[in-house]
Amino acid sequence: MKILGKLTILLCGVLLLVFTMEFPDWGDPDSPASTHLSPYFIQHTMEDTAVPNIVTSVLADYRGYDTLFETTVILTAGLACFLLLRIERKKVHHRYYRHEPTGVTLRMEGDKFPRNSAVFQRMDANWVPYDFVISRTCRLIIPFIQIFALYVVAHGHHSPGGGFQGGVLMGASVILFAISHSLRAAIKSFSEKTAALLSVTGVFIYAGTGALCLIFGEVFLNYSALAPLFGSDRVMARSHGILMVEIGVAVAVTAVMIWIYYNLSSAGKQDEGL
Amino acid sequence: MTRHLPALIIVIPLLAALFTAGSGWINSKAPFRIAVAALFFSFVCAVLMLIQVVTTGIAMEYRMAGWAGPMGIVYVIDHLSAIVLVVITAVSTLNLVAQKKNIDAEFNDKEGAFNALYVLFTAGLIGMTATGDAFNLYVLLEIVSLSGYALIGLGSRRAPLATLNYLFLGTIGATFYLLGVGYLYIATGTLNMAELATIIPQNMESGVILFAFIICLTGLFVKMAMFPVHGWLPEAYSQATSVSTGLIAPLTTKVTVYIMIRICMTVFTPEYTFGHLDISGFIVLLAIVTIVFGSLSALAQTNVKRMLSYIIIAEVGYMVGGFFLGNRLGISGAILHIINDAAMTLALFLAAGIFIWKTGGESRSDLKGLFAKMPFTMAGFVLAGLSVVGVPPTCGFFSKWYLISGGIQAGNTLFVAALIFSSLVNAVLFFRLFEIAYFEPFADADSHGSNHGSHTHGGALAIKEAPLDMLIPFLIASITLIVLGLYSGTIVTNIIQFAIPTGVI
Amino acid sequence: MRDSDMESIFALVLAKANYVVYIILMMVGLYAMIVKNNLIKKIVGMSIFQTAIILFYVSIGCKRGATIPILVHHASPEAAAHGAEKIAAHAMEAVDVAHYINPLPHVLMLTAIVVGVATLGVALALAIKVYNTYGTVEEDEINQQLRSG
Amino acid sequence: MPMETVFSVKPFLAVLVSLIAIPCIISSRSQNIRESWTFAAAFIKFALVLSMLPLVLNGGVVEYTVCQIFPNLGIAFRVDAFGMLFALVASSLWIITSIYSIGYMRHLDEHSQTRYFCFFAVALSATIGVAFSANLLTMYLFYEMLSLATYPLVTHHQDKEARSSGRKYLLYILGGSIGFALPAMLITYHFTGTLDFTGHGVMAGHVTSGTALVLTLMFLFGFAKVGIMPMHSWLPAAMVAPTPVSALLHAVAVVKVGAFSVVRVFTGIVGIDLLAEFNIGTVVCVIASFTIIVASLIAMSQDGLKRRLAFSTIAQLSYIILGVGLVTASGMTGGMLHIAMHAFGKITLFFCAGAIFCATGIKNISQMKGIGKRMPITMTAFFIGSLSVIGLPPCGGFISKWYLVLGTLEAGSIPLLVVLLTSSFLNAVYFLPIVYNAFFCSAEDSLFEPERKEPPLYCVVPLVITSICSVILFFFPQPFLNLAKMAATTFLGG
Amino acid sequence: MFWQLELIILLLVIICAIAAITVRDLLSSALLLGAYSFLLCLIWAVMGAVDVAFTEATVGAGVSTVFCVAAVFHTTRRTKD
Repeated sequence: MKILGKLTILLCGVLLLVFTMEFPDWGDPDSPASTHLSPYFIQHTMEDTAVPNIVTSVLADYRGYDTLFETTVILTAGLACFLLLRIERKKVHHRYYRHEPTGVTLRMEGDKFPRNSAVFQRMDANWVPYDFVISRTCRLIIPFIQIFALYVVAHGHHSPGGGFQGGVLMGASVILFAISHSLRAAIKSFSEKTAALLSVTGVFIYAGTGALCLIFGEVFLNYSALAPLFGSDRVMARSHGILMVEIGVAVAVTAVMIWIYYNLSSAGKQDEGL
Repeated sequence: MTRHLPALIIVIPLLAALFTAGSGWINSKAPFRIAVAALFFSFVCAVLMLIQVVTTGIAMEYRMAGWAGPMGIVYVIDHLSAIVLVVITAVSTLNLVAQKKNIDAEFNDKEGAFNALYVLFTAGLIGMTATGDAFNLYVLLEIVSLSGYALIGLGSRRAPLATLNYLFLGTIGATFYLLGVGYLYIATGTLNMAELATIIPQNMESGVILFAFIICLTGLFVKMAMFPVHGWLPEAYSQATSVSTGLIAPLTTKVTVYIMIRICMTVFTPEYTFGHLDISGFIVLLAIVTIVFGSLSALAQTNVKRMLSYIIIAEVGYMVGGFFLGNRLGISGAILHIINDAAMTLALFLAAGIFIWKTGGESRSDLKGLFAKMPFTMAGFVLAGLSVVGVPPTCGFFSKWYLISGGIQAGNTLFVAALIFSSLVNAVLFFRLFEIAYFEPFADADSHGSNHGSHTHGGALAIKEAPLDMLIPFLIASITLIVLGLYSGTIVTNIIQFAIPTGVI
Repeated sequence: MRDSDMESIFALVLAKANYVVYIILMMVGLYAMIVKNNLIKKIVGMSIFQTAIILFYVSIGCKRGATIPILVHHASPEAAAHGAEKIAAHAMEAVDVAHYINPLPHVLMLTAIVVGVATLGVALALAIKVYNTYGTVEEDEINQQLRSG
Repeated sequence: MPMETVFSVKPFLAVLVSLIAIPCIISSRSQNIRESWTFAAAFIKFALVLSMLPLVLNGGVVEYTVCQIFPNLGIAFRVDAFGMLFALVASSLWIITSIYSIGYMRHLDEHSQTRYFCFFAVALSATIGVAFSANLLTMYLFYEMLSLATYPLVTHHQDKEARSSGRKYLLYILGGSIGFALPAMLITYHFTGTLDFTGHGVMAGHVTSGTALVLTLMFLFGFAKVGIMPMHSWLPAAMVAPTPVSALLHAVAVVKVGAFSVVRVFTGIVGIDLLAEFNIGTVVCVIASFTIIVASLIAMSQDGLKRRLAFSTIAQLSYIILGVGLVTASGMTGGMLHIAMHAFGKITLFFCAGAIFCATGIKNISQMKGIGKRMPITMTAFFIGSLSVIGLPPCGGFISKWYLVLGTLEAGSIPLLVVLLTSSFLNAVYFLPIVYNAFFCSAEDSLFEPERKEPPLYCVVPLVITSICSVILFFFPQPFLNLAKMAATTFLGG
Repeated sequence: MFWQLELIILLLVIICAIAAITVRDLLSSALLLGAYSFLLCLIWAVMGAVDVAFTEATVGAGVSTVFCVAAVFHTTRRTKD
């Protein structure tokens, strides 16, 4: 088996190499790839969509349909992880509680300990003391990360970035919080249900925008139909529409990233995490 | 309104999936209903589009986001995709309705997520079938794969491992396809299928295009479990829950075959596939090996679901081989068999679902005495089995007819022999099951009286049929087999003939 | 002068370098997926495999002597205030295609990256399930357990 | 002759009627209602068939197309002389068998009689379908339908023996039809582009002699119901079925369907002149006569009555094939006529066997000494039946065999004549002793006390009827004779 | 025009990839995967695919690494190959 696999791989590699030799040179300006279709995008993005960042305009408008399903892929992954991993927490055997003033750790059977006690703090089974520096630093930088994420989402028209990057950043900030403090703390502030509903909402914003265009009598996802809604001309309407879907993508990606992290890091129990 | 059908058929399920996933957190009844409604809606859309395409005779084109041709993404509904769309939507609706009890039993607190994934899977298949853009196809393929992994992974104890292997191979397949698209893009600079079809014939000699063809095909073969890379299929299908198998087994391989046909005929034109390249012979040989292998290993199984899975592999061999015979008869046979095989497989796996739900076991011996126990179910099962064997007037016979006569016309006696052989093997397989169900008495006590006498004395009492909401869809599915068989002539002359480019003789 | 022969060396070295590298990476990933015994390793290999394709696509998009695909436009506030026509008009006058890299592959690859992470998540979830079932992620050990019963 | 063609739905109805009866049979509450449905269906079917008889006798043809499936090939019906001959036999005998099976099943209190009657009806409509089919596809369809419908009947007892013989049955029948007949059919379609049964074949001019021979043999062995050796051994095995089943299906419907199909294919697809010019007929004759002799010899060694009858059936079927293989007018007339004559004779014998089993539970010949005194009527009928099968006057069998002999003389092949006579002699050898022992054995070695005790009336009446029929057929062989002659002239190209 | 840098990064990428699938500790394998993604993101930045680079930096180097670590945390670090 191993030998067979290695042979197959060698064969594949050689084949690929052979056919690579026929390629146009690297970065050749007049290879069909750069001459056939892309010039249209480069030249017409401004007059079509008024978005200088060509990638954004192509992503969210020319091939916006792709992106809709790209977002759906993310949602699918979130649902899949939930469906595969999530298990309702069965009856717990024992829990650890730490007496803050003394630092003594108690082992309690079952769930009967007072949930919110001032002096006792619940500990994970495999607990490492939360480092003061780390948690405080994260508390400090997380807001900045989130602001930056919002900027990336909002400014995707003119600079690199957009819904995905912003969404992932936003999600990463929450994940960072969950790592630096504890999963339970994160879940308390951003519950799983929120994540699930938000992820659905995000995709819905995108698909809904498209469906709105249908209602306005244009084809699916043709944002210029929304011109009366935005009170602008059809070109700017496209630009605004792009912004809307980028927001939708951002919401969806944020929520799904967090959701997947919750399920992965707690193996679906959502009780004690990384 | 009709102008927007190509968008609605996929947008409605998508939105429905969102609502399903959301409503799962509020109400446990809602998801199922939303899902069924949405799937049925898209079924109606599909039928309407089929009618329109057949009546007008021209393909419907829908420009997503209002961008034409190569710039944007275009959906094209021609005869071929229209009929396949009808099959997809019909199968998934029927299966969902039929398996409600299984869903309630197996996904008690996750209806939302499950139904959402179910609908997303269907939506992905619809998109794959309808799209006219090579890359968009990849994205939808990934949606189908991911939701498929989730649906399969929740099966028996061994399901996760099987699914993981499926995931690895599926990813390899999809990525190969993506790579092929990339090579095509290098050579032509476009992703739009129609435009590719115009550019490729101009430079047939290009090695890049040749390699793109090879690697696309390889990826698709992995996805459809052709012989050397079939390993994932039986394990995954037999470990999954009945409802998932009932959706995935009839559709995945068939739609992948459809994609192959689409790629070979619409993107790489027939002149290129059959004329310029001479790899058809090799692929037919591969298909023959697949058929023989699938049939033989099906013979070795005692678990019913595994047996059916191996039969699916053999059927894939039928379709691929028939297509690469390269003549009109063979291709019509392949396309017709996509439809028929989807129907057959659906019926078989619905039956399996009923048996499992009823007896709790999946092995052959669990069928004991079922003829007396549930005569109607068994009647449907017999129909499905005969259709796989290829007994007239069930639909299996007629697609096999086309395939065999295609083989004769191509003078490929080996392929014909393989088809006959596998029909005989299928006959053995199914009559072995029927014998067990017919001769051996039912396990528990009260069944003894069950096959005694007419309805007058006690016969009716001992009969314990499946619940109606399982039985009726199943019977519909198995009646469809005969209807398809009797109308296969109409299907071929009115739909499939137009699906094959005139270049093919 | 120096610039030009820099160009030539550049062309010489990098004419195919990216393609070769992507093939190597792809094979590394494929090797891990086929030959490796540990499921997590296979998943890592899968990730590498997918990113290799992305490298390939991005290399397609490259264009010598071109800059990032964001139009330089001096859309001064009042221009923006005057709305799209102004901007569009400005864009109309001179957008030299040779100045900008082909954006299409980038768009496609954004999708591919997202697909990659989605697949990764699902694969890891499955791996965790496998571990919960068998207590190991080594394939041979799992097969041993399956054979033993 | 002037061929007037009438387009009418009658043939289709004749096929459907017993299928329509099935839901009624299933849903009927009591046994009597159920069996009255059966009768109703039987009579309607017979009436429909009969209503087409005059037209056909005047050389007319009834046609009906259900649906077109392939280019110039679909599911279509066409009633001509030959089909009418067969349909007449089958539908008339169904009525009688229904009476008989009611008596038999009720008397032995068999289980799941509803299932029995349902599949009985299915088998019948399949038989009529084969008789009326206008092309090979339709015939194949109904042929398969018949094979599958008879499976539950053959394995009615659902015990181990039934299971193994059912397996054998399917192996031969399905294996033959899928393995040989289907490819042969497709190859023919590929070469000729049509599968309609024409007067004198479609192959002529399309295929070489070698192909023609191969295809002919594939058809001959593919339609394994005809029981040509070596594809014969399912028939004795299938004798585990309840006697009415053996009677109707294995003396009349199934095996005769096999013979009918083969004759149809030889005449309608291969074509008589092709048979003649490539000497395919001779090959067929050789195979057939081999079967005749060997089967007769085996039959002599059988002790179980039904098994002996089965082997004699195998031999008799080959007469029909032989008759066609002779490719002479009287030969074919005799062959086709034999379908009818042998049907009446053989069904009488089976009825008797069943009646004996019903009344006494005896299956073996060795235990039947002196049974004639016990049940004279039955054994008289048995005597008549055996006379008919042997081919002695005053029984119908004589006529068909007479024409066969004439055919051999026309063909001028003495060996075949010898074969026929030998086999008739062998028939006599293995039938008459039974009758002799039944009646004329001395009182001491009789196994039965002398008082008369006939089987139940339901069983006796049918066998009396059939035996009388086979006597009548000797004196008034029309309409069968005319039909056979017309068919023969059509096939020989007028 | 710093193609030398690009070459060096390409080499590093290959090294990282091979290391990621050969190390005997899954945690470090996960982290090496992160490093690999980050180096690739550098290459793409150099090639001018800024959006792709940005996405890879956040998704590939960021989140996927966290996922891998989480998975390793819940399965096991040891491996035989």
